Amino acid sequence: MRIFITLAIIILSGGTLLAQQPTPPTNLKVADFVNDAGDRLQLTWNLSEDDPALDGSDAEDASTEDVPAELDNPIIQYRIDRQTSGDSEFEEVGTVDAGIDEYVAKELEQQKYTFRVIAIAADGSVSVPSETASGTPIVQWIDKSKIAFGIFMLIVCGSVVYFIEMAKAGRTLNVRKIAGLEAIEEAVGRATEMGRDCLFVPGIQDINDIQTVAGITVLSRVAELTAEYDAGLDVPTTRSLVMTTARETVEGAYTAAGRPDLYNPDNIYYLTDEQFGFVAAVTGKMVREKPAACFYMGAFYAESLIFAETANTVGAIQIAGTAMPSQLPFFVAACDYVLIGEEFFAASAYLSGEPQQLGSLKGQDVGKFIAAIFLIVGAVLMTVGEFISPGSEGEGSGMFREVILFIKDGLLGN
Amino acid sequence: MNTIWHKLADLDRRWLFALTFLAIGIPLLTGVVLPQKVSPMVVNVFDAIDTLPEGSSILMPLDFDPSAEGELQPMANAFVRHCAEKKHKIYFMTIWPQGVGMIQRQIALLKKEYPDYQYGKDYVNLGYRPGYEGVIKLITSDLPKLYDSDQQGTPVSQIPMMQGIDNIQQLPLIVNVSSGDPGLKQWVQYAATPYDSIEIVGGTTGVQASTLYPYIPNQMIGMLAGIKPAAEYEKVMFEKYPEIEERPESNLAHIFMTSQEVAHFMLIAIIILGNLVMWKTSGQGGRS
Amino acid sequence: MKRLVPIVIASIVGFVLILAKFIPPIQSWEENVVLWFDILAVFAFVLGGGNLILNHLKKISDRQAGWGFSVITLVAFLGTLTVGLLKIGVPPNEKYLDYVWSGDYQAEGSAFWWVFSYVYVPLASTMFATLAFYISSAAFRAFRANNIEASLLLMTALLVLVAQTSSGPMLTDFIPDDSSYAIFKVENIKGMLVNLFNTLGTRAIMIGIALGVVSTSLKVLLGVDQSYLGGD
Amino acid sequence: MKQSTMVWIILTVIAGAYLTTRVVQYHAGAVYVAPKVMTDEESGRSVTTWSQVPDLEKDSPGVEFSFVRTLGIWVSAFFTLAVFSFLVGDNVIYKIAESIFVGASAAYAMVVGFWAAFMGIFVGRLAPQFSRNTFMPSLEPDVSPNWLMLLPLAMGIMFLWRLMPAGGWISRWPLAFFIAVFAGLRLVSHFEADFVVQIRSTLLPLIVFAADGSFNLKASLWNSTMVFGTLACLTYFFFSVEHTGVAGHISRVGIYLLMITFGVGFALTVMSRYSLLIGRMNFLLKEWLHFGGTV
Repeated sequence: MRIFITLAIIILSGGTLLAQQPTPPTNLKVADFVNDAGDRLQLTWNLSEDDPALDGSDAEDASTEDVPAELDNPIIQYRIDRQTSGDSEFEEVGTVDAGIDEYVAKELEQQKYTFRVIAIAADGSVSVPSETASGTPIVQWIDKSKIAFGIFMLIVCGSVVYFIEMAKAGRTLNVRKIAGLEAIEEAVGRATEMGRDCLFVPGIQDINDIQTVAGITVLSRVAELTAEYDAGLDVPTTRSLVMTTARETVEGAYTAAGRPDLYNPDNIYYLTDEQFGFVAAVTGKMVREKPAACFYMGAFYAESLIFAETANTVGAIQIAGTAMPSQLPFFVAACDYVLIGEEFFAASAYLSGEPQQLGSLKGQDVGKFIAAIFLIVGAVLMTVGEFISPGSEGEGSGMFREVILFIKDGLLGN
Repeated sequence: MNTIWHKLADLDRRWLFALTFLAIGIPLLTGVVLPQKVSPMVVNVFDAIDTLPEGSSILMPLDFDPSAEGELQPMANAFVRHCAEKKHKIYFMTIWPQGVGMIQRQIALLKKEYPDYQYGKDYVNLGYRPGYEGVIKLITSDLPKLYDSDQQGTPVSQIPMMQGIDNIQQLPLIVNVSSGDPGLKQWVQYAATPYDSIEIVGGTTGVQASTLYPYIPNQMIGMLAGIKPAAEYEKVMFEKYPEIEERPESNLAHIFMTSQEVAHFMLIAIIILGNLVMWKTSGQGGRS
Repeated sequence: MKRLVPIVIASIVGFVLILAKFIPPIQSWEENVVLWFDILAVFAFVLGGGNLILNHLKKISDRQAGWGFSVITLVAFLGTLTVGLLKIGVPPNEKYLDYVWSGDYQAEGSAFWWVFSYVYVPLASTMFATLAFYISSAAFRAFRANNIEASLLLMTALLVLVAQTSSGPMLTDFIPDDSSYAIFKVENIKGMLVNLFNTLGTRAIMIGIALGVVSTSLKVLLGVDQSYLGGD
Repeated sequence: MKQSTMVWIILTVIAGAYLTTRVVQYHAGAVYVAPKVMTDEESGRSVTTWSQVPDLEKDSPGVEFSFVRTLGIWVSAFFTLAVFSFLVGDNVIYKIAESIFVGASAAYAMVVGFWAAFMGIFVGRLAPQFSRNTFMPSLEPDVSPNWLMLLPLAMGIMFLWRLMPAGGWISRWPLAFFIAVFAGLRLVSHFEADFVVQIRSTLLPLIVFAADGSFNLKASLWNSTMVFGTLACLTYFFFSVEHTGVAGHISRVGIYLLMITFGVGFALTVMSRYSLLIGRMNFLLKEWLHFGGTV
């Protein structure tokens, strides 16, 4: 009888014995995943001894190229099993590749979960499970890692709001002239004299791009001018939503200028969503209708130069404003006036003529001032750091290093 | 006053167009190849893929369309060949609708040059999802939420290499090839910057490059900007994997680079000529 | 109602989404909203497409100059729309052959795919490629060293252009890599221009733009800038 | 006028003759396809799809010449040349191409939006059972409808309300909603990636030593230029200060540095632009005219 039982055990377990059951991962720990919505747990463990990643780190000096992996049956994966409290069964919830010693369990409720990890070898044999570990996800209502960032943002946003309020209260704020803005009126005037249209392109992005919104604000001012001068205005758009928004804006501007009779919604139209379909239609229009003034205000891509060169051949005055750094060189080279980056956003505030909008420019200056202070203080501190500890890339050592790291990773970290 | 300079000042720009046409077309027909000198950035990008252990998982978003093929196709080819040589698993995806066709070209290349590569095991085509950078934000924390099936509609539960992939933080490297927004910039902003575990290298057009340099090296390992670095990448790759050089069209960037060479010198000549015209006819110079 | 409500909506959702950055449990809202925008954009197509059709119909009925081209545009538009929406020639998904509508709308061999590959792609990429020509003409016309700013732009561009060729760097190959003059090698000058000067300029522009975006966004959220709402 | 017509006719005839020889000799533009038959084992239904094969395989069994796709290559070539013709001057051929382009690309964007966003996301989540039974059979069977999708539906209806005779102003509500959403999102993302991180990357020691204590001149100059250059460029963007006096001088340096930046940007872009043309030429020469073997 005993012989049979022994035989049976040998036969039954034979496969696994021959395949050398891999050693299990150890020291499984389950912790709350920090700064999340309370639906995740962080699992960590020590790798199985049969993990090739461990092998590599053991034999660091051996040239890995000639020596084949020493393991006959290396681990290829870890399987993670989960037991929901109350349930008796463990269920597989995920796998990670060998060499990885962590896993984030997701889409959990706020209750207790128990986990175990099993190593799987190349031939498919599995280890015995690791010891189990449990944890409960906790909701974090505030992401603590972002507090410093939040305060920083609050200061900059706060100063924008502060200056807007100050301007509303009637304080006069001095803001320097922005070259190119007077040119807008000049260009509309010239178009009127020549009896030709003004062409306004509010970029090629949808209304969800802030540059398009800023472009629409500039359009509002240009439309007021064309209404005053009774010049033609032509606004092709590449998005339906931009078309409807631009119509609202232009209608408002014509009403504000006291010429609602001149407003014609057909002049603000949708062409196509496709970038170059739009380019083909707009350049075709330029060549045939020869606008006297062209405004490009918004997000632009490759079309910048095609527009600028084509409009040039028909002798149009061109004024561009964009925050696309890659297109600025082309506008700078080929247009008469260009609003560079931040100037473009500033222009919309400047042109509105409303004092509270100018307040926002002061707020932006505070932001730049803070940036400048950071750059100067940072440079000085880090230079000191170099003297304290040469070759430390300015981080210094000891207490000093703590200060530098606080600025870099605390205040300016992500 | 009707000197040759004045005539040149009124030069019909169509002559310049014709010149450009010839400068690009003729070298392309001859197929001449010029030697390349490899820059350190290219080596960094190459090493990012090469030093990963064999069989690593690589996310390869191809966010460009046919209009950028002339510039990006050679480097996309090089990246795919390199990954296949290293037996990396490739996860293709795109946030550009037209990117789907670009992925198909790479799959055709894999089928032709690496017949052993199996769909679902060694590479997968996750296809296009709308939502601009929203897609990137979502898959950094939850991949299956958006990608519950591949391009063919096969549920990810039936694709072996998708097992255990919950988000792209689990993939050791992103290799992005992009020609605009949303593209490499958004991958850096929404994936590589907030998550320390996500490493990224990219291939992009020369245009995009200048706005992306500030992200290197803190937010991005490196990038190939345009045809020249792509040709250098080919050179590094040929040195390590000489068998690739034997295949037809594997030196596409080298071939294209010859046309670039001629075009650049033509442009330099045009600029100098334009300035000479200005000086010689000065008094009426400046922009007209 | 006409102005107040939209401004209140804008303030509330805008600030909630800013806060979402700091409050993990509501971060998922953002993902939904991004999806919703795409859905709204589809609704907006009704207006865009309607506008396109009306515009061209008007040109045709008025017999405006070039009305024949409006006919072509309309035919191309309606034709592409029909084959695309009806999935004409799209084979079903290979795993679900019984589901006639299951195929990918861009599947190879379908009518929509044909329009995409043989009409849209060549037109778009050729349009894009015409830039090469415009660069040449702009270089001749506009790249003139008539003041310090323009000269700087020009000299930098010329240097980088030379360095971007294969033979450019060979011009200074006679300078050994380890000599103290190595910084004058073409590729090193280019490296300095690209990595130092380009980086610092772009950084300043980016910092400025970030502030511009911050203040423009705030103006929208606070209702200071209402131009997108138009008149009453 | 007559002379130029003559020239054009002669050129067209020469080009036509040349193309004919390319077709006869090299099968210019020819595309070959191979079939793939898929059969459903349960219903016995079968469907054949065709995919393009390299020209080298054109004599393999089952491979056929595809008239539709060959026509496609010729149509592509026609459109490519039509767009290039605009460089010579506006003309009828270009106008035809432009009209087709505007119409087809507008429809293209709409079809993509319809299938990907409207059907794929909206209908797929609001009515999963219907979607599963019709166009998305791969959906998991037990998905329940996502009622949150009624919100974008409501906003879509509000948006389209402007087509009604009265109450069009209600369409501003969804517009305000989305403009605000993205204003909020962009505010944070720009502040983080373009403001904070850019400042962080510019925190550098002005004087650099190597680990052994020796002075590193190159790195010191580099860092100093980076820090002071960034400051100078930032000064240019200050709006509170007129560009006079010291601020004027610094902002002048700033604008010079910006011009260098633009010069670099220009040169880097030039490279891409020429590669685009290379891409098109490659199409004309290889895929269409079959020069130097095919792809």
